[in-house]
Amino acid sequence: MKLSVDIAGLHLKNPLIAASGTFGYGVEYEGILDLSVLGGIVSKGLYLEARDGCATPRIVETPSGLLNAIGLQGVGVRAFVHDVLPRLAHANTAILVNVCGDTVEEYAEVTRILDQASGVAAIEINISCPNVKKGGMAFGGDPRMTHEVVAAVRKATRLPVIPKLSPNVGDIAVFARAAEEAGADALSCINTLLGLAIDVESRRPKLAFGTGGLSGPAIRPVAVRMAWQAARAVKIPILGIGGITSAQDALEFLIAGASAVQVGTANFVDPGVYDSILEGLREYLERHGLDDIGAVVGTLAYPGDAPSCDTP
Amino acid sequence: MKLSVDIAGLHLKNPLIAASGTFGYGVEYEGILDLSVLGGIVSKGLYLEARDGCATPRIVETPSGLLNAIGLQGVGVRAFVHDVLPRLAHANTAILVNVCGDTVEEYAEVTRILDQASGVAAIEINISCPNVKKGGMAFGGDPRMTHEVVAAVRKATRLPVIPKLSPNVGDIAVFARAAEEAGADALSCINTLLGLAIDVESRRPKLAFGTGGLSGPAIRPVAVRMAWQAARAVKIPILGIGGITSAQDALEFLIAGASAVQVGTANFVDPGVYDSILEGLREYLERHGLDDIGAVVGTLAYPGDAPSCDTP
Amino acid sequence: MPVNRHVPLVRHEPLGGPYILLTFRHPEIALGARPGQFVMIKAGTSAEPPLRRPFSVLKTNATDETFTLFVKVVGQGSRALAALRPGDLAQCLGPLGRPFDLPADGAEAIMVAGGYGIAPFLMLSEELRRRSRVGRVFYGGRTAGDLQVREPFAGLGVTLVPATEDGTLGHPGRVTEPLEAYLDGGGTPAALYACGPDAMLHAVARIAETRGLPCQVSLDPWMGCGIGTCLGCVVFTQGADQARPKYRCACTEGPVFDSRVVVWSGDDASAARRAGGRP
Amino acid sequence: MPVNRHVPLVRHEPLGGPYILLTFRHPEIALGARPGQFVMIKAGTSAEPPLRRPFSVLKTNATDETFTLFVKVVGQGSRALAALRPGDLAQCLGPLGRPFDLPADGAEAIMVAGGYGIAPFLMLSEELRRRSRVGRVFYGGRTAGDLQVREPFAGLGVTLVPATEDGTLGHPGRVTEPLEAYLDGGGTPAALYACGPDAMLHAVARIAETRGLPCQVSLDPWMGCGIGTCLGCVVFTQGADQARPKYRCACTEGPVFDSRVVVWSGDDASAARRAGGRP
Ligand SMILES: Cc1cc2nc3c(=O)[nH]c(=O)nc-3n(C[C@H](O)[C@H](O)[C@H](O)COP(=O)(O)OP(=O)(O)OC[C@H]3O[C@@H](n4cnc5c(N)ncnc54)[C@H](O)[C@@H]3O)c2cc1C
Ligand SMILES: Cc1cc2nc3c(=O)[nH]c(=O)nc-3n(C[C@H](O)[C@H](O)[C@H](O)COP(=O)(O)OP(=O)(O)OC[C@H]3O[C@@H](n4cnc5c(N)ncnc54)[C@H](O)[C@@H]3O)c2cc1C
Ligand SMILES: Cc1cc2nc3c(=O)[nH]c(=O)nc-3n(C[C@H](O)[C@H](O)[C@H](O)COP(=O)(O)O)c2cc1C
Ligand SMILES: Cc1cc2nc3c(=O)[nH]c(=O)nc-3n(C[C@H](O)[C@H](O)[C@H](O)COP(=O)(O)O)c2cc1C
Ligand code: FES
Ligand code: FES
Repeated sequence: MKLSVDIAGLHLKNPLIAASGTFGYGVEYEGILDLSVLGGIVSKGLYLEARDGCATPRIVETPSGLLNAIGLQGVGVRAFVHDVLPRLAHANTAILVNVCGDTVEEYAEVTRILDQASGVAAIEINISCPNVKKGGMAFGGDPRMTHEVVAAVRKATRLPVIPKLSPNVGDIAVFARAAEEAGADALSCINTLLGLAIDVESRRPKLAFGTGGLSGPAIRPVAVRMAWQAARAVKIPILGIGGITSAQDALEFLIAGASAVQVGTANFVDPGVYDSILEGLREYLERHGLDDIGAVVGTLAYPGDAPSCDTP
Repeated sequence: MKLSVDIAGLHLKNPLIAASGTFGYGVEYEGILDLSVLGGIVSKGLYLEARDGCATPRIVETPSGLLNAIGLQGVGVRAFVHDVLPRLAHANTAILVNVCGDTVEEYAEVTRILDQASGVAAIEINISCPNVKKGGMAFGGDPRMTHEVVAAVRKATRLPVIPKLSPNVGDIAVFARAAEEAGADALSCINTLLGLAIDVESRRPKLAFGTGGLSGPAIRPVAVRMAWQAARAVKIPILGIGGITSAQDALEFLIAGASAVQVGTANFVDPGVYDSILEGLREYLERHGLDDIGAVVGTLAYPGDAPSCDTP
Repeated sequence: MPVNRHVPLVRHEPLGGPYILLTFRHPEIALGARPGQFVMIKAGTSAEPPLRRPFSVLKTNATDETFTLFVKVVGQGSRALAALRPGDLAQCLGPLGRPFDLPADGAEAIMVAGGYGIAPFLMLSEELRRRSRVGRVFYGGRTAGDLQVREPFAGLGVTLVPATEDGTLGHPGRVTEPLEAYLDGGGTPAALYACGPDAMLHAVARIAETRGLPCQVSLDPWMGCGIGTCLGCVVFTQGADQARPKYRCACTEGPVFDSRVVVWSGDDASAARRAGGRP
Repeated sequence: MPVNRHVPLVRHEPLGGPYILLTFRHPEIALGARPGQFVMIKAGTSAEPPLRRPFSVLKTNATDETFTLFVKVVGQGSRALAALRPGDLAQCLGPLGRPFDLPADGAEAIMVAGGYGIAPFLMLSEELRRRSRVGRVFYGGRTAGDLQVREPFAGLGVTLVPATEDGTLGHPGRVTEPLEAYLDGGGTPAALYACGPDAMLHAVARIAETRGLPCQVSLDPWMGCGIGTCLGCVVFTQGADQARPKYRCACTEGPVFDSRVVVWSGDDASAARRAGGRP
């Protein structure tokens, strides 16, 4: 049975990737989880320099979801290349790096440094973090800026380039096409939805930063819809993200048109989630008489105009 | 203790309104619930003519949420005025009517008919239903169209006009301002988020229509954020909507800047929800030494630039 | 009139397999429920799933003001109900829906049940008895374990004819087989009543049609509210009086429908119930 | 090394009020947990709340490979844990975090606990005993009912000094009062250990500072993962070695910190714990 997928020049032994910011740099799992069970890992977002991130509280639970404003606390790309990458050399899983920047030039510079490093399988461009004042949404919320950032990163590396799109837009297809035209090899859909939770006793936001990014099962229907819209809008492959906790959830994204998926919040809930998802995927393929996970990708039978509204 | 609110020339005995499409035409509750406990009721969306609505399945549960594609099944505005309004004459609560249209002219025509009827307190303009092929999002997803529809409805009546905004946009402030400029008296924020749930066994959408509108507690953080953004963008009052099930939830919207709130999905879960919310609001005001619910509206202390990211 | 209450669980009686009897105290349902009516209920403790679930009233007890549900545990909602302990509260609205109409004349009333579809027929049998009418129940399921509610009928003088697909109890095969045999043998009922899986309901409807017998079917589409506001439970119907097919709420205009008005095959109504993903 | 397991509940011992002892089977924690370490645990049955919750290991039993938590029920997560029945499963990762460092010399070790902050001190006391060190526990709470874990210490030769704000047990007032009285009276401990509400931790830290005593505090910020990946538990710290204050993960670099490195007042760390909304 074939679970491996090859997308954008990237070989994944299975379609399960740990989502950025929910799996640290991977090394945190030493001794807890055998990283080689994963198809890949996306690092926590990295800038040129180390960042402190947001004040606390940084995370609050909401119904079936999580609202976070971490603010991209991180060690900076050089420390990552110098201290972290070597420790992942034998992880035997694809290492994708989530690249951030306050300016287009910073995105490109961080990418150049990673391009020179060994052990990086692909660049994921974070143009969709809602929790930073500069960069982030400024690039992900405007198709022209999206094009500009992706093009700049594209020029800075031969590695596969995978922009991560924001759900906080009107029509994600527009952004998907802009990224494709700028030379993206694949698209990650989606980042967190912008949300606000208020402590009614103190009448202040529950998060120190104010607003935050909503993730978890609560957003899955929105995420599946956007991955589906993006997949229909472009020819490059899609990495589906949003609320995945089980094989069923992962299959929703694959059937909607994603070639692989990323698991985020579920990493906090259960470090053992990958084993159960993989087992579920195998069981599903068997039951449906399929021998390649690729055979389910994009197989959604979407209703034509009937049955629909105001028919008959 | 004052729970009543006066917004947009509309008097509500308390800030709790039943949201459109989740309370039928109100008459369904005869014998189950004393309608006079509500501040108001928004009718199911009405077109000029009766509509069959979408094929079934029309509703599916998602984590802490509900995904629906009813497709505005309804009796049509004339039948509503002739058969339903009289039955609500003694309901002793404000009756708002949710107006739909395939064209700008239809919105205006439906509004004119309601303007002539007696017993209508206000017009809510539904420019945000994700579950119809024409109208709906076509108007709610484009600021110019939003302006056009609202202006046309404004011209068609002396009743308060309350456009209901869609969350499926990039920046809701843009739409809020467009509606305000077109003469809106208040804004309802928000309608459902566009979502997709897939039955992985049949590889078809769980809803016959395909995509649907996501509601319920799952969307509350997004809804509170948007009500807050809209409130900061315009001078007219906001009706907060999205995932309200308790007094705490309602207070989040009020504190964020909404002058009143609408309760939707919770109506299906518990017809007795209004009593518990009202009790909770009274208890809260008492505990905080306030004697007017208006005193909490817009009191959110939103953090300045510190504490925030990358400080210190 | 339906009444919304927090109801305490009074009795918790596990039957074989996924089946369980749950008894709650709710005066208005205990006194007012009629055969074929249902309740919308949710374990008060659980946030998930968000909505209440519809269950037919199996029986009522006016003396201690309780009613009993016959629940098959198939998913989250029914599991949460089955997990309740005596004293725990559930949120319950009822009685709801249109009950069965009693047969016009005194002839025998035939009830056809599939799986948990037996639920509404215990009260109907009691009602028949009260009016000294004769009743006969054809009760089908996959295997003997699916036919959990049998004894109570004996006490009501109702003949119960079991049928199981695996032959472990009564007639080996579909429940409609002994039904047709009985009718061929000269049985001349006043009316047919059916509750169970779609395929069975449709089959019974056809049998009634060919023999010109009135037939009432109790449908179980997915339901969100139970009172006609969510419009999620609609069933596609075509009455002789109707110009064209239209949607009707199964919760308020049903769950009991005249089998002739239900638009059966390859149509939206079945799509609705298909989504119900019959266990 | 922390190990992730589905652990069966072995024993369920309700104490007074909101307090309860829960014992689970988990070999690696039973054998490997050290004083001050914690676990991330969630009732296996509940979807809500989404995340696991951190709890200190109260005691371990190598023989039957179990560990015990002292849980105060304050919300959804702890309520779901308290609702578990023996045999039910929970998802549990542990042992986690940096344990207490033992005092340098043989002098007395003083532990100051507030409410459920007593939890880590039972194992610390056992450890002290194993090394034949002397221990003394100052145990404070609002009322006597909050001081649930007392007997076990007696057996360890540890002097336990209770204090309650309402005077229902031991010293009437703050727990830091008998502590200071004891130190004024000539008590010369090797080190102070504190676990409890922020205000108490800060007060103890000040006392330690003024008297030049080493002090370790166990913080309990909100935690999402327990292994350093969510970055939600960070505490604002300023070490002598550090150029400027920085965030540290309480789950991996803590929960035990040298009281001198914690940036205490009106700062982000306290904001973090304030969000914790201490019960
Ligand atoms: C009027 C009416 C009366 C009913 N009476 C009874 C009764 O007396 N006893 C009883 O056990 N059940 C009865 N049902 C069915 C019962 O409502 C469903 O089994 C229940 O809603 C399932 O909820 P769940 O959360 O446990 O399962 P879910 O998690 O909602 O679903 C679990 C599985 O059951 C399927 N399912 C969900 N809803 C239905 C449905 N309405 N019919 C068939 N399959 C469904 C789902 O597709 C899924 O495959 C009745 C339904 C209706 C509409
Ligand atoms: C390292 C560590 C060790 C701990 N050891 C224990 C222990 O041995 N026994 C014990 O009873 N508790 C302990 N706690 C606290 C425990 O984790 C919280 O009480 C628990 O997470 C609350 O979860 P909940 O879902 O029940 O409550 P929630 O619904 O999450 O919250 C309910 C109330 O408790 C408050 N709360 C939430 N998290 C915390 C927290 N971390 N500290 C204080 N208040 C909080 C909330 O603000 C809210 O007011 C420890 C915490 C940490 C970080
Ligand atoms: C605590 C937290 C931190 C995150 N940090 C990042 C990040 O650094 N870069 C990024 O692109 N996405 C980040 N994300 C978004 C996730 O990668 C993912 O897109 C999102 O959480 C939706 O997936 P999920 O519902 O499975 O969590 C973060 C999410 C969470 C919850
Ligand atoms: C079944 C259903 C039907 C709805 N129908 C309408 C409608 O006709 N017109 C409208 O403006 N909004 C409609 N809505 C949206 C609600 O009014 C409300 O905006 C949304 O559900 C969010 O609120 P909630 O989370 O409290 O449900 C509908 C929602 C649901 C769940
Ligand atoms: S169940 Fe809601 S309308 Fe029938
Ligand atoms: S709890 Fe997640 S990083 Fe510490």
